[in-house]
Amino acid sequence: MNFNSYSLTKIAKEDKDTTYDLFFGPNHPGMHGNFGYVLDMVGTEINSVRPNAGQLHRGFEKLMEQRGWVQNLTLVPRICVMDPDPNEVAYCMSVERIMGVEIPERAKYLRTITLEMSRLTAYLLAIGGFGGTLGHYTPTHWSTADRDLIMDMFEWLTGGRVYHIYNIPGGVRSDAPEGFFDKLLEVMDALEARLPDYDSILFENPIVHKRLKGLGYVSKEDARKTGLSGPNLRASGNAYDVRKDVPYAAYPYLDFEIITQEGGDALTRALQIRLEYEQTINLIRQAVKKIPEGDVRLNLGLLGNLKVQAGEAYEKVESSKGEFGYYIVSDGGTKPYRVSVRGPSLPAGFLWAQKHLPTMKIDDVAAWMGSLSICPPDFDK
Amino acid sequence: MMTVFNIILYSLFAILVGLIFLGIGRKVAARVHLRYGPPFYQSIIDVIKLMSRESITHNFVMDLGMVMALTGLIGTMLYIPIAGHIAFESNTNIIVIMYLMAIGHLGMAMAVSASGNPYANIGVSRALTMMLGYEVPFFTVMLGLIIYNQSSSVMVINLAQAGSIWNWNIWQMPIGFIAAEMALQAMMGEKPFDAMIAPAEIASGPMVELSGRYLGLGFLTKAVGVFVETALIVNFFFGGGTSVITFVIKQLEVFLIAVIFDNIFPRYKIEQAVKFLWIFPMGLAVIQLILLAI
Amino acid sequence: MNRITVETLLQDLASRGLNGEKISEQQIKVFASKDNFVNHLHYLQTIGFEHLANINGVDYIAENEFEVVYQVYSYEHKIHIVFKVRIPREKPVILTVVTLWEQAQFYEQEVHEFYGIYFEGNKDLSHLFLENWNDLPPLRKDFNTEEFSEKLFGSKRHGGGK
Amino acid sequence: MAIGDKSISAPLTAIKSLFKKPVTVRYPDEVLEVFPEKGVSPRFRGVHTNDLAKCVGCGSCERICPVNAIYMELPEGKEDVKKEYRPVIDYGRCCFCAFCVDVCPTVSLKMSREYDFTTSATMEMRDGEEVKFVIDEFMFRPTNEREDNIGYVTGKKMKVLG
Amino acid sequence: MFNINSLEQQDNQDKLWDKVINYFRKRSLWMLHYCTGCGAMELPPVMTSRWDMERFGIGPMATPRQADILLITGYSSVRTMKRIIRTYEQMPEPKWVLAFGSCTVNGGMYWDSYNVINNLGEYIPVDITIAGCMPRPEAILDSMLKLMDMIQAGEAKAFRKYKENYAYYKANQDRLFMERGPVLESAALRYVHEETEGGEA
Repeated sequence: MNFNSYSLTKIAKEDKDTTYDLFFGPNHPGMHGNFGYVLDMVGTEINSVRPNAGQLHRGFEKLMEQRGWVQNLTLVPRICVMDPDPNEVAYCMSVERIMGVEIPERAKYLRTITLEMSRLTAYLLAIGGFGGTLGHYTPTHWSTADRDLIMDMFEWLTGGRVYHIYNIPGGVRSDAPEGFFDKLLEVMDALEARLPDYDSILFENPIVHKRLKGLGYVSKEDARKTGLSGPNLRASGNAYDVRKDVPYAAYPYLDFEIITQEGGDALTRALQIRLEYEQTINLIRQAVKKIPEGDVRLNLGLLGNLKVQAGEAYEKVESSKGEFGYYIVSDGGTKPYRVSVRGPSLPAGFLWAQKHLPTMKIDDVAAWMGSLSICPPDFDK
Repeated sequence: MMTVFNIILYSLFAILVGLIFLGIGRKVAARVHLRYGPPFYQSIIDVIKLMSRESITHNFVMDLGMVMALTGLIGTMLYIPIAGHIAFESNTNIIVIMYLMAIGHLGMAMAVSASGNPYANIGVSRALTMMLGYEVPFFTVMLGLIIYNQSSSVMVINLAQAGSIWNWNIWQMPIGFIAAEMALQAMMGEKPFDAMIAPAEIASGPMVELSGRYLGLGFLTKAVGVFVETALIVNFFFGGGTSVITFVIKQLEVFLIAVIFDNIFPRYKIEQAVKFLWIFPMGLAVIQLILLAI
Repeated sequence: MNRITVETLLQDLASRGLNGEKISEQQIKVFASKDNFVNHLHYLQTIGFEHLANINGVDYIAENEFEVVYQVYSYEHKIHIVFKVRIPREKPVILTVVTLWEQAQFYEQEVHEFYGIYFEGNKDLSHLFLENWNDLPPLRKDFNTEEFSEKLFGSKRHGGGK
Repeated sequence: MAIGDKSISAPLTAIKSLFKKPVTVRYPDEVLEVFPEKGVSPRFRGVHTNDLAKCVGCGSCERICPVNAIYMELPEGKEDVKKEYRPVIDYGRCCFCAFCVDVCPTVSLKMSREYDFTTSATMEMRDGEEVKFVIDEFMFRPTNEREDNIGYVTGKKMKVLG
Repeated sequence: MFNINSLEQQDNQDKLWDKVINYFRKRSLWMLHYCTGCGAMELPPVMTSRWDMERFGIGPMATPRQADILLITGYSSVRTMKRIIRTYEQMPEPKWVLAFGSCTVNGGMYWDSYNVINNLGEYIPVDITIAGCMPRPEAILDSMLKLMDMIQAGEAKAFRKYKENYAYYKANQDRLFMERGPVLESAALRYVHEETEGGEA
C-alpha cells in the first residue's frame, strides 16, 4: 500500500500552511557526519529536500596551494576520515605520474596492504552504520570493536591510529616492523571468524530485509550516468572497479574478481559491502604472501624541498566509497599549482538525495544515507 | 491515612524496582555488545542528576502533562497485586487497568506536543499509533483470561494459578502468552517496536524538548511502566508470587527476555510495526480465544 | 562498438578539430574552445564516455585566464580524458553541461562558488558551502587566505609565541 | 543458503555473546596488550622529546613543519647565534605527522609514546576584557622535560625524508 | 534579570548538598551526539565495546536539551560555529564543553584557512582542552575522568563565565555572523555577471 496515494496528503501538499521545514542534521543522531538536509515535510512525508552542506568546508584545495609537495600529505588524509589511505595513495600517484617515476615493488605491496586495511575499517564502520541507523546497536558495538583490531595494526605499522601519513611520493615512509605480517594474518583470521556473527545478526535479520528492501533504488543506467562509483555502482550491476580497470599499486599481481550484484536497492548495497569485506580479507592475505623483499622508497633527494616538474595528471583510487581522484597541476615549483579532489559522495549526497528523498518518509532518511555510504567531508572539502 | 501511606510506599517501591530493572537491563545489553556496561544503579544516578538540573519549560501544559503521565502509571500500579498485596481492592480491576494505562501515554502526548517541536510531534503520533497497535492484541488476550477465569479481577486470576507450577496460565494458554509477550515488547517500547523513540530517525522523538526534571519524570514514567507491564505478565501467566522477592525475580526474568530481544532486532517502521502487531499477536490471541471458547 | 585506444581516440578527436596530448596509456588531455565544447562533450558521451567524474576550475592568473576542466571517463574503453576549456578572466562565462550530466549541477555550483565562473543556462548558482561571504571567490589566486584568516579569526603565523 | 538470505532464527544466535568475555579494555585499570610492549605501539607518534645537548639548532624541523607549529627560540641566557636556538612546538598546531622527527639531522628530536596532553585552564578573564588563551600552555618549550624517551622509530633507515 | 553578585554568593555557599549533587552529576555525564569535525572519528571506539565509556555513566544523547557535555571534536568552520553556539545556548545548566584536538586551540592544521576559526575559547567557554590530532581514545577517557574530578571539586564552571562575560563572547560571535562587508580589499575585483550581458556571450 502506498501512503503517497492518500488523497488527503495530496491536498495537503498543495496547501502551503500544512508543510513545514524539518532540519535533518547537522545535529541529529541519524546524520552521518556534520551535514544536513532541510526537508520540506507534509506530516511525516518528505515533499522536497535541500542539502545543507558546508559545515565541514575547510578550503583544502586552497590550503594545498600554500604548502609544499610533501607537507600536503598531512592534509590529504583528512579529506575522508573513515577511509584516509586512498587519499594519500591517490595524491602520491598523481605526483609520481607527473614526475614519471615508478616506485619499488615492496612499496607497492605495502601500499596495497594499507589501502585494503583502510577499506576494511571503512566497511566495518559502514556495517556499524547500518546497525545504528536501523536502531540495532549490537552490530555497531561489535564492528567498532573489531575495527579497532585493524587500527592497532595501523598504529603498529605507521604510528598513527586514524591518520597514518604513511605513503609519500616515491614509496612508503618505513618498512613494516618485525612480526607485523604474522600478527596481521592473525587479525584477518579473527575478522573472518566474526563474519558469521554479522551475517546472522544483520544481513540475515528479517527486519533488516524488511527495512532495506526496495529502499533507494538506482537502476543500472542511472548509476553509470550520474557518476556513482564504488560499491554503489557495483550493487547496480555494473562491473567497474578502478583496481581492475586502471590498475595501480600491486593490484595487477593479485587475483580477484569484481563482485557485482543486480538489484540496486539499499539491501543489495549492504550485501555488497558484506561480500567485498570478504574479498578484502582475501586480498590482504594474498598481498602478505606475495610481498617481495627490497627497498620501500625511491631516493628522490631531499623531500622537504621536493620540486616537481611542470605537468598535470589525474589519478584515481578505488576507496570504500568509490572513486577518489586527484587532479594535480604543477608549475615546476615547490608547491602544487592546483590540486582538485574528486570525492565519491557528491552524486549520492546531492543529486540522489533530490531524486530519492521526496519519495520517502522521515523513517528512511538515515538508512538511505548509510546505504549510499555518503561521507560528507569529501564533498565539503 | 493508611491508604495514603500505602500509596506512597507502593509508588516508591515501584520506582525503585523499575529503575534498578532499567540498570540491569543496560548491563545485560552491554554484555550482548561484548562490553561491561554501567553499574546496575546507574539509572538512579541519572534520575537524581536530571532532577537537579535546570529545566526548560515551554508552558503550563508541559508541566501538567509530565506529572499526569507519571501519576497515570502510578495509578495503574495501585490496582495490580504484588504477591498478594494490593493498594486498592477492586472486583473488576482489569477494566480499570486497561483504562488507566492509556493515561500515561496521553499525558506524555500532551506535554511534548506543547513543546511544539516537529520531531516531538512525530514521535507522539507514533507512540499513540503504536498504542493502537499493541492494545488490541493485549486486551484480546486479557479477554481470554477473563473468560477462562470467569472474573475480571487480577487477584482472582492470580489465585487461580496458586499451588503447582503447572497451574500457571503459561501452560494453560501458551498461544495467548506468546501474543502477550509480543504486545509487551511494544508496550515497553523495546525494539523492534521502538519507532516512537528512534534516535536515528526523529532524534529520540517525544523526549526531544525535555530537559532536567521533565526528562527525569519521563525516566520515572518509564521505570514505573516497566514495573507495571512486567507485573501484569507475571500476574497473568506466571502465577504471581508467594513473596515479594519471588515476584520481583519473575518480573526481572520477563524484563530480561524483552531486553535480549531488544538487542537482537532493529526497529520496524511504525506502519510495519502496527501491521505486524495486528497480524501476528492479534492472530494468535484470536486463536487462543477460539480455543478457549471451544 | 570496438574498444578504442588512446592513439585512435586522439586521431578521432584531431579530425574533429580538438588538440590532444597523451598523459599515460589510459589518460589523455584535450584542449577545447569555449564556443563549441559542449558539442564535443556530447560527442564523447555518445561514443561511450559517460562518466563525468568531476568539474574543476584552475586559475591561470599569469595568462589572465580561467580553465574549466571536465574529467570524463569511459567504462567501455577504460580511457580518462582531462577535457580543458579556457575562458578569459575578466568575463568568466561558460555554457553549462547540466543537459548532458545531471550531477554537473552541483559541480558547477561549486566551481561558481570557488572561482566566480558563471555557467550560462544553470538555473541555480547559489552558494553551497560558504555563508555570509562577501569577498573574492576563495580559490582564485588573488585571494589571500592567510591574510583573510588573520583579519577575521586573528590567526598568527607563529601561534601565541612570537 | 546464500549469503544474506532471510532467516528468523539467525538473530537469536547473538544470545551466545552473552556468555563470551567482553572485549573491553577497562582503561584506567587496564592498558592495551596488543603490541610487543604494553600500552601504545612502539611507533606511536606522541608528544615530542628533544635532546638539548644533541640539538644543533639547524631549523630543519621549522622548515618542514606543514602547519607552522615549530619555531626556533633562543633559550634564556644564551648567546644569540644560530646553533643556540632550540625548537618550540605548539600543540595548538601540531598534527603529529613526525616529519620533523624524520628530517632531524642529529636525531635529537623524537616523539615519545606519551599521548596525554590535557589542560583544564582554557581561558582566564581579566576584568572581563583581557583573555589569556590556552595557547601558551600548549607549547613545548626547550625548558620542558619529558621522561618517556622511547622515541619514534622510523624503521630500517633512521632518516626517512632526507 | 541575571545578577552576577548572586552567582558569587552561590559560589561561596559550599554546602554539603552541593557535594552530594556533584557526585551524581559527575557519575552521569551525557554528551551531545554532534560531530563537528574529524575528531569525532575516535569517539565511536570510546563509546562502543573497546573502551566502553558507559562504565563511567557517560553516554551519547540525541538532543542538546538532554545533554551535559558538548564535545567540539576538532576544527569548526564558520557555519559549524553558528550551530555550536546555538546548541550550546540551548543546553540547560550545568553544562560543560570539551574541546578536542589541536584545531580548537590555535587553528591546528587549518590555521590559515579562510573558513575555520582559530581559537574556540574566543567564542564559547571551554572547560577542558585535549591536544592531539586526533586524541587517542585513552586521552579522551583521561580527559573525561579529569572533568569528573573537576566537577566533584566544583571547579568546572566555565558556563558561568559565559554569562559573566557575555558581551565579550557576543562581540566575537557577531564578528563572524553579522552581515559584514568584504574582509579583504581585493574583494573589489569581483566580477558581477549580468543576465543581459550573458545572453550576448
